[in-house]
Amino acid sequence: MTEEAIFAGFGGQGILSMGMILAYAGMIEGKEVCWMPSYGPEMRGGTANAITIISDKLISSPIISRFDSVVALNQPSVDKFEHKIKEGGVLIYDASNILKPPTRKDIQIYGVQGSETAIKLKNVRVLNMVILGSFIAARKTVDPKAIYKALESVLPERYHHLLPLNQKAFEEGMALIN
Amino acid sequence: MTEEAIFAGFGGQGILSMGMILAYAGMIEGKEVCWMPSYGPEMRGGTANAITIISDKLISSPIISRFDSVVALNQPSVDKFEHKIKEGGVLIYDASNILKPPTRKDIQIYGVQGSETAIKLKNVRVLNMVILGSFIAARKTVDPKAIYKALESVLPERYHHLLPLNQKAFEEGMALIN
Amino acid sequence: MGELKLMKGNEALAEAMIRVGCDGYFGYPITPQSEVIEYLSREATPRTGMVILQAESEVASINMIYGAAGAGRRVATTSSSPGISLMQEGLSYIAGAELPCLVVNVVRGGPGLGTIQPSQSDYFQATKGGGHGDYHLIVLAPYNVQEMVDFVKLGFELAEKYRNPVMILADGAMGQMMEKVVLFDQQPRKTEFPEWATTGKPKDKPHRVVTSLFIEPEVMEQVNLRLQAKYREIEQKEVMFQTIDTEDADYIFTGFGLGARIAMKAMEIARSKGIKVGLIRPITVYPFPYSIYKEIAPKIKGILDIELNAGQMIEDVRLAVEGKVPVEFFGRMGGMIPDPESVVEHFEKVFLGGK
Amino acid sequence: MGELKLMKGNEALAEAMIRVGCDGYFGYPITPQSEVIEYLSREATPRTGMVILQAESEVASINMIYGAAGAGRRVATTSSSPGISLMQEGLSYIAGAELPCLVVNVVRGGPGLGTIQPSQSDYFQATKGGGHGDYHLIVLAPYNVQEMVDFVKLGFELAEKYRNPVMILADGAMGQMMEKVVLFDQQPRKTEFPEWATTGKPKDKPHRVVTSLFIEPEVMEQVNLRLQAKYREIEQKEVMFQTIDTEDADYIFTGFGLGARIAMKAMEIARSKGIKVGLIRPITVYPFPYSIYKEIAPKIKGILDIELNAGQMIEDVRLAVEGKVPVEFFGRMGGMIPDPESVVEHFEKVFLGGK
Amino acid sequence: MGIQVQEIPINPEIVQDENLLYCKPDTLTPKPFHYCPGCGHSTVHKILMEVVAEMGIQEEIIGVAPVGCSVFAYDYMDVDMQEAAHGRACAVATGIKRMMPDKFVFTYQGDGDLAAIGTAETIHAANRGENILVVFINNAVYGMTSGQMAPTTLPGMVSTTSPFGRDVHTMGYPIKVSELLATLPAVAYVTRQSVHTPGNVRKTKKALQKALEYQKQGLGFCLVEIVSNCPSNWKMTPLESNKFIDDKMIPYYPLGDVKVPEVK
Amino acid sequence: MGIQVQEIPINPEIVQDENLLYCKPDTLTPKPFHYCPGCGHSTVHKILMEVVAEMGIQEEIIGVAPVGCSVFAYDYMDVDMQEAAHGRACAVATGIKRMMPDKFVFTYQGDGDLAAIGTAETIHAANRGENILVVFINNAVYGMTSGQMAPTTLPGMVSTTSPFGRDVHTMGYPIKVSELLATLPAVAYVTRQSVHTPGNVRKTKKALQKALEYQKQGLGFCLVEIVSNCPSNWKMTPLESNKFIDDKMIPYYPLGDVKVPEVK
Amino acid sequence: MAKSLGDVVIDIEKCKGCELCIDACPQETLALAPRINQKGYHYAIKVQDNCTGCNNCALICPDAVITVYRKIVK
Amino acid sequence: MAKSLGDVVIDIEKCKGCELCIDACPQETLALAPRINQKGYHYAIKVQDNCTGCNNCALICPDAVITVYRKIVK
Ligand SMILES: Cc1ncc(C[n+]2csc(CCOP(=O)(O)OP(=O)(O)O)c2C)c(N)n1
Ligand SMILES: Cc1ncc(C[n+]2csc(CCOP(=O)(O)OP(=O)(O)O)c2C)c(N)n1
Ligand code: SF4
Ligand code: SF4
Ligand code: SF4
Ligand code: SF4
Ligand code: SF4
Ligand code: SF4
Ligand SMILES: [Mg+2]
Ligand SMILES: [Mg+2]
Repeated sequence: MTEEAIFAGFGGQGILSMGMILAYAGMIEGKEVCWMPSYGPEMRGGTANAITIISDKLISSPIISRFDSVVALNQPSVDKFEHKIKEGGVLIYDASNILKPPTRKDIQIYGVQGSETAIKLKNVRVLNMVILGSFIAARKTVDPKAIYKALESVLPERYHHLLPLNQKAFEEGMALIN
Repeated sequence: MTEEAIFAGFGGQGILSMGMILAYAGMIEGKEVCWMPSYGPEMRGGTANAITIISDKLISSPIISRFDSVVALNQPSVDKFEHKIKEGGVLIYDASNILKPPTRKDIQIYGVQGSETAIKLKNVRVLNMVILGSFIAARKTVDPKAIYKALESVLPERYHHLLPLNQKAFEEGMALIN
Repeated sequence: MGELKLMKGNEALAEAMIRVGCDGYFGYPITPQSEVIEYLSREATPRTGMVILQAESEVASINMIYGAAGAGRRVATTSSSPGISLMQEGLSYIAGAELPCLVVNVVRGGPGLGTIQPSQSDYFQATKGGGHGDYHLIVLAPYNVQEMVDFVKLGFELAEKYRNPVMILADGAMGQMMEKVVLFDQQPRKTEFPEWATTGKPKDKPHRVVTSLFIEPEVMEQVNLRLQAKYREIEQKEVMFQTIDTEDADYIFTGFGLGARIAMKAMEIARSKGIKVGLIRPITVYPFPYSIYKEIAPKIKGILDIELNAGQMIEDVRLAVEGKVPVEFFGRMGGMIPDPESVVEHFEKVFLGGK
Repeated sequence: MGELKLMKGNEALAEAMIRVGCDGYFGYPITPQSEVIEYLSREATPRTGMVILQAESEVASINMIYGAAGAGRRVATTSSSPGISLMQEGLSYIAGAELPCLVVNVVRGGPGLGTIQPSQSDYFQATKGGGHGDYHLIVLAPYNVQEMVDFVKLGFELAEKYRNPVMILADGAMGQMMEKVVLFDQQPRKTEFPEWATTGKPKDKPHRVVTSLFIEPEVMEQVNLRLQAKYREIEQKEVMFQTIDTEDADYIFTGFGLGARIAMKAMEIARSKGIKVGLIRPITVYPFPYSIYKEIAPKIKGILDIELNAGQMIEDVRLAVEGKVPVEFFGRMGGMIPDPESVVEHFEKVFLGGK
Repeated sequence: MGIQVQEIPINPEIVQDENLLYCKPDTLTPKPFHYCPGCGHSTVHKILMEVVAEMGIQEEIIGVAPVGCSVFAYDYMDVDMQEAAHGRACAVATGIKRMMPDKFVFTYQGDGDLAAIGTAETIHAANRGENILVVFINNAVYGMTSGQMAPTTLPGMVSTTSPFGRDVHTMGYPIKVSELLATLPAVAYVTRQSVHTPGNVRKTKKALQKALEYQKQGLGFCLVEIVSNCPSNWKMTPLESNKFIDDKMIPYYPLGDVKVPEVK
Repeated sequence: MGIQVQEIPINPEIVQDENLLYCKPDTLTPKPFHYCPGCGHSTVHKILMEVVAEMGIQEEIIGVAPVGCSVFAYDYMDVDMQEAAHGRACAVATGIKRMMPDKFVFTYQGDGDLAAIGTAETIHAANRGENILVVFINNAVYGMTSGQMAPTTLPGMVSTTSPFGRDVHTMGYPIKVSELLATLPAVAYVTRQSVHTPGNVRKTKKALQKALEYQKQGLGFCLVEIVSNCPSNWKMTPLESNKFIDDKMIPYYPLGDVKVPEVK
Repeated sequence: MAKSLGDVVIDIEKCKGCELCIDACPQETLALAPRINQKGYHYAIKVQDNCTGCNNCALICPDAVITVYRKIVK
Repeated sequence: MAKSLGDVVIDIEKCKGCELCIDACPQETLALAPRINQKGYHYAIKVQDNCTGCNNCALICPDAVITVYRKIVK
């Protein structure tokens, strides 16, 4: 099993931690993991992405150009990555934020109401957890339990009171798929 | 024919120009010539030397460690170069300046009264021409006429009134040999 | 065994510096390795008293390293390509004065300001050229975050054993990516310093001088001969490389660092197609593992070298095999990453006559 | 034909810069080449209006060169080993921005402060490593004062033809010695400047940008590919070397610059002993004349490479002959000069089984 | 955010060519700035190019971009430009100006570029009185590389390499570049300005114009320091960052002329 | 020269150990100086080592030699020393001092080394208030490389790279290092001295001693600039060179304290 | 006395929503739009019809996205 | 009043004949020797027996080759 995913969106949408939590969960399950953020001044443009690879085997390059799955939280990310998904792969996007939805027919596309769900939970900052929930529901890359454990490790102690909210957001996100 | 010579003494004794005039004379005679001064902070120590090579053929390295002929105008130069003369070579030194004269038996040694001759000519600065005269008399590397022509080219115009004095010094120097 | 963590290469490297008991770090920010000085600024001094100083430039950094290493301390600097170029004079001085220290180059694409994306185009600089004069850095090429940690320790050991600067030649990806890593335990900082270090003239012993100046050529030659003898010893004793499935191999893929990871994947793909490919990964790129290539050359049909540059290590591979087997190249430049499929495709084209 | 003069290498070089119509020189003193800036300070401005500026450092010099070359002007700098190391970042930028200019390294012994005596130990730096990134200088290796003059002209021609920095790789002896030299006539300074030069935005045309920054890896790769294509062209077209008596040779002596002069003398000695030795002297060391060695390898019994270093060009010779013939080395380091007799002695020992 | 705002359409009577009061100058390319929202870099780019347009010297000026957030200045400024190595803009500008003394030459540099790695090149260009304009953006941080301490970071100010605040005893004091350079005799004009209010934008523009006039007169080295912001790395909104300029930066870096050319 | 002088033998009554007033300090090695006759470098070496001897800190001090005529300082000064790359002595000293804050650290640098290529390292070490002593020999020329113009060469002064005299309009003004560095807040003590008369030698020695005392007290960066000579490259006798110091150098580089530590 | 009547045109797709113009406008003519543009920024819009054409907003706008018109009414 | 009587010992082989001591001596005690030493320099010698032991010559001697003695005569 190998999952080559990319998470992309505006800076501030929690893009990087989404991938990091997934990588952490992969590690908890004993897998090989690799997480690689975009870096440098292109970030001034306001976009960010993180490649996350989870595999049973040695991981080759941390930088790849074709993906099993793409999570896109803004229009530029949809535009940029839709065509980099392998045939049969998955594209998840936040339907609340996208004007021109993706059009490919040879992949599975999920437009989830991420932002709305987050607003419903009264905290827009959990958008990333909602979407991660949808991602896991769609891909089953790791067990949700590993995600919960990963969250504990990734979130600094002083934010641990937010764990239940994040878990809730994740669950809501899972529920958006099917 | 190849002459590999070194001229050595204190800075200010005209060591470098001695070799340069010889090289120039060689060039006038259509020979290959190469002149290489010592350089760098060892000159702070007050000594200077210039290797001068005149040859019918292509000249290999400008820096050599064994010589056909050595001109030594102070004690450290005698000490340093006496043992670097090829068998059968020549060592010319200024007898007025040396306390411990050279001792080798397998070379020709000329201790000439250079400084005294220069004093006699009322200009200590022509010491180098005196010695160069002795050198040419001993080695016959180039024709004295070439030396006179070289002098004209090497000496800046404004010093050309000194040409006769220098030529005189050279002749006196030649006379010191035999 | 130490802790298992998920860490960014740059931060893992910084953490390893703290744990190995470094006395000081002097550096100047540059992408893609600024996390090193940032991590150290947060973590190091409170934990071990390690001195962290942001220098005014890379020229200053490397000369601070010179001073601190000359005082017998364990010190390190890190930078990326343009910054490492600025250190070349200093590195030559450090090599000439035989001071142990650790220098990390998290390579980005050049020449010039280039791009900040990962590259391997400083191989020649690290292993051959760089500064002036005949000298060598010991150069370690990590291929995952774990080695970013391990080579800090190994690097200081080699540096101190040979009184020679050691370079970790990583690349932007090694610095930026997160992977699993096992950390070694905190080591105490040194309290005793080598005899040659300038820590204040010892009573009744000669004063110590750290210098690379030997104005007399006779003396300088002796120094050079001593350095060369040291390099021969290092070439004898410290070569490190990894081989995979070379026993039955018809072909060899080779590469260092990220190139090697890609080569490994490409090898898997090739094997899955029934082509018997093995792999050689130099771990020390100076000293270069010439002998393993030489040894294997008569047994195989070809070598494909994969690098993130225009082809640099390939010269060493060719020097090793002396034309006994064809050596071909596949590389991408400017921050582009070769993908394993294209590697295999290229391999098939040049060795199997595919088009 | 021009004037015949007896001139010091450094001064001949400076005179050639004036005569070739240089617009500017920016440099910093260092032994053994300070005569260049001294001569230019006395001679240049009154004669041609050439701008001479003593910079505050070599780092400043090379970046002034960048600016001036970017303005389309013919400009040069000179230095010696440690100073050239400080220029590595700048050189990489110049190569990346494809600016033509002339850089002279009058090499002294290293590493570090080393010695000021002649050496050839910056061969790797000049031809392979040096700065970061995949780039090449065109490197010319003069072996007498005449070539110190001629290569100034040739250097600018190549630099401008390829928009690439050219290095003259000389050594302390080439700079300090006096030899006969024929000077070419004064050329006028340029009054027209290349299209790409930043001389002020032309009306109704796009502005010009001199840069080596291409942040997008896709773009950077294209730039790298263009650079590599240029280097291949240079390797095709600009290789220069000299051979002597290679037709009947059983053995080849080889070397560049001063090493070649010594090799020539050693060849004479060997020939006088009845040993058939020929000589190959690379004139361009980048591009290196691989093909001549490759061509000759099957016809001879051995190659002896003579350098004033620990053995650097020998790697290129070995790459060329691919083990088809043994390549042995004789060198001195640290400012010591090999003498032709010892060269022959060493040759006899390694090739004729003499002891 | 909850408040409903209603967009008002433009008034076609006013929005007519003849009434045009201000628009982006021609000397800027159409490319949108890559800078973060509210960043002073783009403001300075804009007014510098306005001055170039107003003086009619677009074809006679050559700029030098630094390494720093403004590394792409040449993508926006529609004049001939060179991209210098980090810190070496003044050396590059020297090379250009010495070759073409009749052209205008300016550098545009950040505080890391000018006052850390470029210290020697800056001081020596100033000391030689190179007849150039140096536009110096002091934002008290390394913006480009994401927030490390700069030579101008204020005492106690937090950055990624001074996470406990700049400790002047180990990290040194913020360097007052204008005052330092003004001590050199060959420096003609030194002024410190800002662009955080419309009034300051006006003054800075005036200063830039003066400096280029002085260059025309051959008076020598001119430095226009601009106290600016870096909302992203200061971790502030643009408005907060402008308040920080007022409250903290200007008290340490007072605005105004530090040195003016002597009237001859 | 023609005058006959008669050497007078020593007076054995006076030349006795108990009457010894002055001899070469133990902190100098027996090696004879390689400097040219009358060169101030050796005078400064001597008094610096006298201070080290008198303070009893030979085992606690580490020196940094420059690249310049005093590159071999370590051959004469019998203390632990490092030879720095050209201009980088202050960076090297920073490395040493930060590792061993309890030891004394000094650099010894020429004007080319400190004020040309080493400008950035010097200014930043000063600005950080590195607790070191910088001994700065201002001889207005590059001695080691045989007489090129230095940053401190006087206006109109001839050197091999200013053969028509230093033209301040193209080559810049001589840099007043002491005054420049004194403006930095972390600099504790700056003084300009000379060694061309016995009285000045005494004062310089005092200044060196003070600086090392301040270092002991942890006051920060101390600079002792010494206006010195270079008879060889000035093409003067040592006596003429000392007169030149009086007549030309001191008027431009006035002697005395430029900054003294505040009494707390 | 001459009276001036102003108006502004904002290139909303290039606006980054920094709010500097809003803060600088003495007339409170401007505000951020509730919607975001393609770059993800809430952009500045005119919310009052009282612009005097004082030019403050354009001067301060880092992205040079404001064009100002002013009609001099005699 | 105490009267001091001085003397100097010069290491003539290390003297470089710079004449600084000669110039600095208030007593004109010193002069250059007509002969040169092994390094080629005319070296400093004592030519008058009037040294007061003021130490000026030693202070100024760049090469530290002068040793000074002073006897305090009460
Ligand atoms: C030789 C070198 N060292 C370091 C860097 C990395 N670097 C790029 S920009 C920068 C600092 C930018 O700060 P500043 O000059 O203040 O500009 P700002 O981004 O704040 O406008 C650094 C350290 C580099 N590109 N080259
Ligand atoms: C990088 C580098 N550049 C240049 C030199 C050559 N160099 C040696 S000493 C020196 C200048 C010495 O002048 P200064 O510092 O004034 O010392 P002085 O000899 O006058 O005491 C120079 C330019 C060098 N060794 N290294
Ligand atoms: S990082 Fe700072 S300086 Fe750079 S563009 Fe953003 S706000 Fe401006
Ligand atoms: S060259 Fe000048 S500075 Fe150097 S030792 Fe001689 S007199 Fe002193
Ligand atoms: S021009 Fe003046 S009044 Fe009109 S919107 Fe802009 S700031 Fe407000
Ligand atoms: S100042 Fe410019 S960029 Fe900022 S909100 Fe106003 S219009 Fe938009
Ligand atoms: S001690 Fe004084 S009096 Fe005696 S020789 Fe020296 S200077 Fe003259
Ligand atoms: S000062 Fe010293 S070196 Fe000079 S002449 Fe006197 S004794 Fe000799
Ligand atoms: Mg900044
Ligand atoms: Mg000096």
